[in-house]
Amino acid sequence: MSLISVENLSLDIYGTPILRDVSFDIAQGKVFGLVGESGSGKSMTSLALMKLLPDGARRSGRAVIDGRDLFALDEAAMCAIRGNQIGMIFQEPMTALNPVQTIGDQVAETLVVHGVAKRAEALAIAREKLDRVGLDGARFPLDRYPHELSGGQRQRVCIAMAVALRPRLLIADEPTTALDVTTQAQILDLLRGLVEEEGMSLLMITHDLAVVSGLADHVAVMQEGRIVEQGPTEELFRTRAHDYTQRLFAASAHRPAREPTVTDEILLTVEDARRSYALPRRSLFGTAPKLEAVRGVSFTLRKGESLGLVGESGCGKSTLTRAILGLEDLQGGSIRLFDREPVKPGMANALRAGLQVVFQDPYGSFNPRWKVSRLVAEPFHLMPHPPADARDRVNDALVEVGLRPDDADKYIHEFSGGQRQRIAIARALINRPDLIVLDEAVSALDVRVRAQILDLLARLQETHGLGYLFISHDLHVVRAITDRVMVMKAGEIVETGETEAVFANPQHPYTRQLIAATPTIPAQWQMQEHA
Amino acid sequence: MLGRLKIGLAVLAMVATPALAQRTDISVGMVLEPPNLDPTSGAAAAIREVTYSNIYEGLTRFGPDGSVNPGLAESWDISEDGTVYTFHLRDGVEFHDGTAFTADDVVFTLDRARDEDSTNAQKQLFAAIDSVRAVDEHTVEVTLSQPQGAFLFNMAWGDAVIMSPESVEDNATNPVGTGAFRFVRWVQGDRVELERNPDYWGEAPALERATFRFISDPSAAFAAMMAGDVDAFPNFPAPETLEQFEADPRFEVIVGSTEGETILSMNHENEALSDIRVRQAISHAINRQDIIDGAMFGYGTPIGTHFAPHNPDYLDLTDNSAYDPEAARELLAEAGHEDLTLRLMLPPPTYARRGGEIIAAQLRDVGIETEITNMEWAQWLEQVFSGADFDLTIVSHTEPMDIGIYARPDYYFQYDSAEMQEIMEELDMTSDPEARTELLHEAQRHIADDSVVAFLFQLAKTGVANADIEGLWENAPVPANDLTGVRWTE
Amino acid sequence: MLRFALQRLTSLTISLIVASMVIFFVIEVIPGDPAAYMLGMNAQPETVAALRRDLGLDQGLFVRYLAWVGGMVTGDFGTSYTYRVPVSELIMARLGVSLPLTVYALVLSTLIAFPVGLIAAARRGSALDAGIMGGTQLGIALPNFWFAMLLVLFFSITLQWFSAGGFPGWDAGFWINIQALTLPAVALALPQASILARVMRSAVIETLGQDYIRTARAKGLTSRQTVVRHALRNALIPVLTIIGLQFSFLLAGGIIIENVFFLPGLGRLIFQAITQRDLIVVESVVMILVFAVILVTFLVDLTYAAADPRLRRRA
Amino acid sequence: MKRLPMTLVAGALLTAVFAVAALVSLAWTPHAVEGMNIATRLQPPGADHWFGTDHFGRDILSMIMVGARTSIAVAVIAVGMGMVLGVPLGLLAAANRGGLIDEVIMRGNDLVFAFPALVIAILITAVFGPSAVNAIIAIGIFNTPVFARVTRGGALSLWTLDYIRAARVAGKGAGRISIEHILPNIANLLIVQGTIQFSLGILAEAALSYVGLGAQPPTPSWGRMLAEAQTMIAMAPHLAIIPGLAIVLTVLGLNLMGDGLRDILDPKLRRAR
Repeated sequence: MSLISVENLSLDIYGTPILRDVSFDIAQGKVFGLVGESGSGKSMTSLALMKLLPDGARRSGRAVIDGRDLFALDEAAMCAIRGNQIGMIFQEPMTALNPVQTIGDQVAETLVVHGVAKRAEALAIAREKLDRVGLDGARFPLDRYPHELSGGQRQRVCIAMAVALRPRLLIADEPTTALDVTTQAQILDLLRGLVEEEGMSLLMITHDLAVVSGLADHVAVMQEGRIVEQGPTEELFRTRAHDYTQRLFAASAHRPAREPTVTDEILLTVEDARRSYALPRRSLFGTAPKLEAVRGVSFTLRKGESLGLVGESGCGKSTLTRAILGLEDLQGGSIRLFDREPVKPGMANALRAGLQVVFQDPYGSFNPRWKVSRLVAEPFHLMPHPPADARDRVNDALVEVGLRPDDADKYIHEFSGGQRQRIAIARALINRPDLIVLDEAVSALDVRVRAQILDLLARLQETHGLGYLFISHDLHVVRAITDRVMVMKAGEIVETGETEAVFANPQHPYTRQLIAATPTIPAQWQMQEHA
Repeated sequence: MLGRLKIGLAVLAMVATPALAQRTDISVGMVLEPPNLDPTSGAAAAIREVTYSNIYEGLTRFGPDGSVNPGLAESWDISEDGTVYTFHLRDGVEFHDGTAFTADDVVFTLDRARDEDSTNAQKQLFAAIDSVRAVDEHTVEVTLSQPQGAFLFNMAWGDAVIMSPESVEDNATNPVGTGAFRFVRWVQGDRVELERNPDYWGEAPALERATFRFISDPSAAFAAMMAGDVDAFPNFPAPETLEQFEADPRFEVIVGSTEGETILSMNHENEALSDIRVRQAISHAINRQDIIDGAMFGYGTPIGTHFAPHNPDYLDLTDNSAYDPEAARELLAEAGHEDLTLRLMLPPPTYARRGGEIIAAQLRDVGIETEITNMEWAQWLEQVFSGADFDLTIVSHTEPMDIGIYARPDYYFQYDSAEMQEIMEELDMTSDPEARTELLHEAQRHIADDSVVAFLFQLAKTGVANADIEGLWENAPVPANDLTGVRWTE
Repeated sequence: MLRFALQRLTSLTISLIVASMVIFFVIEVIPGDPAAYMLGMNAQPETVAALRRDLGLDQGLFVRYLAWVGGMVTGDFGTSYTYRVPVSELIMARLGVSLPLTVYALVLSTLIAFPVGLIAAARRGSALDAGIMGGTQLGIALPNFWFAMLLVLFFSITLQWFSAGGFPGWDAGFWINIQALTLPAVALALPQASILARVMRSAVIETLGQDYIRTARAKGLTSRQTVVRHALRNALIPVLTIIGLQFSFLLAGGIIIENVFFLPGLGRLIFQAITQRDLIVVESVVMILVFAVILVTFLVDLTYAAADPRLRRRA
Repeated sequence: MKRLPMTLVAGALLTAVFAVAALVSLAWTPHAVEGMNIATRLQPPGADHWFGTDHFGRDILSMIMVGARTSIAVAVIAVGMGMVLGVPLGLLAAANRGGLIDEVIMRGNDLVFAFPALVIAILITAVFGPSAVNAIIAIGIFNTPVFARVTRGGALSLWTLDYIRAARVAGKGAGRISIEHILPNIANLLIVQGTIQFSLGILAEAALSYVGLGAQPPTPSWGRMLAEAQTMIAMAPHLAIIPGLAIVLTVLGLNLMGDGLRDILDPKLRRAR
């Protein structure tokens, strides 16, 4: 039987249509997955259910729970339902907790505001709930502050808070997107367990098809404010009736066609690279402890080769990347370009010209006050003299990445995220470098855009014989685009090998753990694609 | 809510309202706070305004009209040749700390003032003294090196008050004298409190307590008077508000004279100003009445020379330098100074600051540009007065009978006239009153004819007091707020 | 927390030493001689020289600096040239006016600003908010000396509810002094309250935009509970900074107000001392003021750490 | 949605009134500013003198117009001085973030902040004598750390952005990046801060002239007009009220304009509204 039934939910914000006729039912004790790309309206759907919409929102439709229409309730009645009947957790655990309150107080608050318990009693219940979400009392006493916990631990606190009153519906809005894969797997396990034990329903909102495939009983696919297709998970995954669903699936499983021509010419040599940072002193007189971010990393990268570097946050890959880009010094070992010149902050411009980079954030990668022509041309600074045909080369580069020459006269805010990554690639290409570092270059993109960018990268590699150092936390992507892969953990490379070999037959336990934790759509469901 | 607030405020206000009864206390406003309370080691007029005749007394004392009367010396004899003064001291006088007042205290005081290490600001008052001797406990004999007509006058100054060796060290902060009031306390920056001296040798004052409050801001002074925080303000700093006090039956405006000749000083070292025609031009360019009206709101008497108009020997020479811009322009043309720029340094008092602006405008009318620099007293003293680094400045010379400054070639206006010096030397030697008058007339005419400076006006003493107070001095022969004769009439 | 405090203390000491040098050597070049000032127009040069000896002004600059700094460490600021009393006594007496005035103004300003800022934040975008914001703009634009003038004209001269100024002294009773300080405190507090209310409003609004506020709402807190339990404490941090700055501003910034109300406070002491070239008093008061600012900043930093657990371990 | 905020319009209008008055005063004033006429002093506002006359019989409207020029000139130059000194210091500190230079600049900043501003202004004028130039210097000194701090704060958040890293990868040094990338992107911040400092400068100039430390006579200035008028407030209230209102309205105009500018220039705040 259905716990909550949403009927014809439509939403405008300041006159801009956001949702249109969204209808779905969530059954008691079941997991309902809501999938879509960014901007599809899935988060707004959940906020509409909680009646926590931003200013200027106008809503129509019904959301019936126990025969009562949530949308008809006044604010006081809604307050009684939030946290009690419906709990909710959000995407960003780092900011979802009040930094100046202890975790115990924050969990207990749910109980106190609903008048279920006085503070002392509420704290006792909070203890139980924290234990339940895997934060044991010995390591995580109630008087811990949020900043003392990791992202995954904070998300557990959020879950404890949301389920403290055993709500009948839990809404989870991208609860694992900001987390590492192994943490993600644990949180998903926790959610799955809670649904089973407590008998509550879960509305799981995510962009990741693989996550829902492993969790949801029912799935709805959203596009531009509408549900385009919904049904039981396996059935929907197998049939993919709607065109959009099909494209989404295709993109998420996309692997660019590559014919790598790896040469023997060595582009980059990293030998026993070491780098550590001083941590705050623990005591007044002791020496400051050190964080060894990179602990003796060695590898080589050849021309035409695509080398992957995977690892979870804090493994040292950012530090290593900065050193490879010549932005920071090493404290031990060496990095050499073309097996000759050492890479360091003061290195010669001519050498720098051989090495370019594409960053993750398509929004922070460009000076908003410059035109595209100037942005793309910036690496010409590395030339002794700016080339006479600079403008032509900018145009060529834009065409090469799939944009138009007249885009050069626009400002960056006129472009979408995917287009911006194309411009970033054009900028990286403008000096005809030999090596491009792709630092999480596709991580911020939606699946379909990501697929296109990966195709572009594959094509450019072939035409220019580029070497790629492809840094990512996303194993799917690394598997799709690299020839060899390195797995990094705690400052060290724990496993290196041909990409397919590593994925098919991981040697190091950590590699195995990573692969196991990565959510995948069951292979047999995917078979349908070729059928 | 607002109503309640009002009631609350009213209650607060009532707490502050003093009870209505015959009052024996007074709160006297002063513009400047005395830096210390020892008039024998500081020039500030404020020291005298608190202490003179209230706390300290001298051998002689000034009356409200400027006459010299017996003080701690009951009487005196002067030798034939005028060089030996024998003072007969009052009997039974005690200092506030209980020590007896004797001839030794007089000897101590006069010797201290003459000493090499003396820090007396008016050391020249004692310059004529050759020796001081205690004849007996109540008789002192002072021998002068030469006769000095003004000796008894000099001994009446605040700088010549008698102190006892027992308390002199602390007099700067805890003054001990023989006067009708005792020092109670000094809240620095705010007020000095005095109380009646029960052991006073003379007639007991009507007031039991007196408080001097220091309010430098003219508008604060106005507000304090209006709000009744201060009962009397003998030297009220905002003449423009006197009209309002006059119209208000609660107050009485007391206008009297001072010894302050206010002049536009000129530096004779300046090439242009050393030319008498330029000095005359400046004098003619100035409209005194405009300055008196504009700066002092009508309070002040025009002067044409450096002498107090209330003095019987005064000559009215204002016509010598009557307002005549045409003549001024001609004189300047004659002197070849048609475009002259002069620096005008202005010390803080209103007469200087406002008067300076008006003079600047008047000089501009005849073609003299001025660059005004406002200065604090300390800087003025250093740069203008000691350093003679100025062209024009405005200042009121408040010492009584100070025409002698024109005979001092090193004085800041650098006026060196042999004739004037001769006149003054002769004056010093002369004791015949008629001859003295003649000499004084000659001196007045001389400096007026020479247009040494531009003579502006005699500063008025403009005070405001509660209409129920009587006995305040009308004039200011010396800076003083003698409270011994002050009483409330209701 | 202790280490944090010690570190701040070290940088505080260095700041004080640098400040003392700047203060002393800048102030000593002011033209004008205290002895000449004290002795006036008729004084003879040897008399002035005698007084300079008396005051110790004949010693070298550096010797006097060392004597001054050395004395300060033991709380001895030297002796005032003009008043001839220990500077520390003068300062203590003046602090007896300036400190209560500052605290009074600060309390008033906080009492006005907190509710006003909160209401404006809670009703942001409403006519009430627009009115409050307009009013605070006016308050900021008001020169406090002009405002003080109007207060005196209205409350002292016309209505005679308050005395026009002056300070009876603490031995005259508590309320009479509070009454004497009320108009000056209001004149000082209103512009400050306007600033504080605006800071309060924007801090609360910014906090209300944080994710944890949404979390709290999802727990079932009403919007009022959210503001009180979550927004307020987090918004307090920027507000505290401003209060700290205002404290020092008010302590020294009362100069003009102290003149208008003829209060014997620190501001007037320094003003008077500059006119009289009582440089040792000027130097000591400026030093005290700088010290107060640095100390308050230090205390505010410590309060931050108390308010925000994230800062407790940070270097 | 491109409507200008009301605050900006109102503020700009108010500011413009005074700016225009100041400009016009260069060529024309209703009466000669220095023309004294003791006979017609303290006249209330009327047909001949719209705002009345002062204690020297000068025309108050003319003095307000020229006074606007004084105030604006002092404030503009002082803000300019603060920017010219403060912005490079802030950029330098940010480029050197965490380093010794950064530390020294920031501690120096704190130290200047620790000095009571009005007292220092009084001291400066005690050393060099009161004048408009010294008032500018005094105000400018206290503007410097404000701009240094704002610049550093804005620059620090930019230094973490990827386009700065991209510029470094393109071989650009810290100085070049500061000028090419940082400065244009904190310009909005500086404009808003500049407006605020400008209005504070006008207030500071008024306070300094009020205590006699600003522009010297005969140059009219609002603060000194207030100081001269205050003892006459009971008999000629217009004398104290008109210059006071001039200060309040100018500062109000600038503050409103600053608010409005921030609303349209700072996208972060725009979103929060």
